Amino acid sequence: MSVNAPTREITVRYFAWLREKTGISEERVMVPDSIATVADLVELLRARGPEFDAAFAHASAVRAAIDHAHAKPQASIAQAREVAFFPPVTGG
Amino acid sequence: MSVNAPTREITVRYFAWLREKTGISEERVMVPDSIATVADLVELLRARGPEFDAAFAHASAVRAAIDHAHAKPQASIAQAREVAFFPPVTGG
Amino acid sequence: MSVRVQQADFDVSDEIAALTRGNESIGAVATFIGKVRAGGQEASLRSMTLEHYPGMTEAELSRIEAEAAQRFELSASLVVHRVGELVPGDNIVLVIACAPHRGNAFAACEFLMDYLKTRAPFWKKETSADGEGKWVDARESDEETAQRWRIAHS
Amino acid sequence: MSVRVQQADFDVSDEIAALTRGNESIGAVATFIGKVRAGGQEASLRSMTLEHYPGMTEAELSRIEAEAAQRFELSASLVVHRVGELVPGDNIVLVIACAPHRGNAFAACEFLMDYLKTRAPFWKKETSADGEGKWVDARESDEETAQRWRIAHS
Repeated sequence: MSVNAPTREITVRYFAWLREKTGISEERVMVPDSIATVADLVELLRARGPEFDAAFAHASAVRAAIDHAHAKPQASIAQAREVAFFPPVTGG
Repeated sequence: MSVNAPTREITVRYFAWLREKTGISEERVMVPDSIATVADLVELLRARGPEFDAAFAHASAVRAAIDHAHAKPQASIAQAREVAFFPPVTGG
Repeated sequence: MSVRVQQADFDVSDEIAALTRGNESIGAVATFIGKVRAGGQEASLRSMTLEHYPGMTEAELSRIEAEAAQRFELSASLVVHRVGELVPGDNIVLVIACAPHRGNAFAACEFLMDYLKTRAPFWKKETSADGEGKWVDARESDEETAQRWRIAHS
Repeated sequence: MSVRVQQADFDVSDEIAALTRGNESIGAVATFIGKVRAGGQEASLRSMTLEHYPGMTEAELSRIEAEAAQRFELSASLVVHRVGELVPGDNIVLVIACAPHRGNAFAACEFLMDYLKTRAPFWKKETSADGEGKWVDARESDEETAQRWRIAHS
């Protein structure tokens, strides 16, 4: 990131009850460069309002993916185009 | 068995290469009461001719069943109506 | 629970539909189909002839199936085994095990195949491209595989 | 090797025929079908709605399938998962694993299901007879079952 671009835009997606609690399935979020990891992004999102705060309240019940691959809270989002949040999967 | 019936008749069946070697798929055999086990029956059958002797030459390659249930050489054939001989099974 | 020995082919969709119809407690259907292979060591295989012991086959398969049904609490199950002359690509055997959950369905399907392989009175004779016939030898590995279920053999 | 996500039902006979056609090295076809259950704790289930993450689902299923194909030397495989609203008795998922011998076919089929259950981004919402909706909780036992294959999770 250059000094002229202290933020970048990331697509954020929500599934299952995270989608229901936030009321959003997909959005474009301006993310400051200081936001380095999935966990940092969660803090940024929670600060946006009570529905986001509630959706992420139980960190152990929320999983994340970066660009269609499972990611841990500590994973870097420096190169991320799309970050998704969802509960543990229940397919099959 | 009463003393008036020192022999009984048993159906003997042969499958796969035992059928081919003996040239028989099914026969009725008069079995003296002294023939008590599957192994005894094998000895009786082997004595009937070279094709039977050859069919049973490799005892470890021959399996037996009494009345449609797997049986060991030591199994009693006192109550048997039908005894079958065949190689180890290869279905599935 | 049923077993069948037949010359005709089977249709797995039809068999599953018949087994599961009206039974909404079934959440898992594990199926195995064994087929006549060619290629590899069987490169020259022209056909395979399946012989069996009528009467004992059904009795033995029923015993194996009853054991599986009880051990794995199956909702439904089916074993179909073909006999007669088959060619590479043909189906030989079909096993279906239905249970509420997948663990028991998978285990029962494997159990049924392992015991069928070592207990059910079927014999295969292969005919090679040059017309020569050869009885297939039993594989010791099949016996070892079946032993893992630790049932007392008669 | 292929994966599909679809609303429509699948036909297992058709899928097996398409996978095995012309491949005479296949001696074993292991199949699993997961279905919507009713009865027991789900006695009041009216329907189940399957949501997924388009794009990631296909990517994740393809990763799981490629791992299975390599690990178990599969001749062919298929994963089909339905989405949308399903009712008790409906099919949810189909997994087919084809290999020369049954050991690898069975193991691959179980492996595919275990990883699909813990990795593929699908979520189930149950609607009960009284119209109430409830997201299904993930089962810890599924995670434990998947762990037995000892793959490093990301």
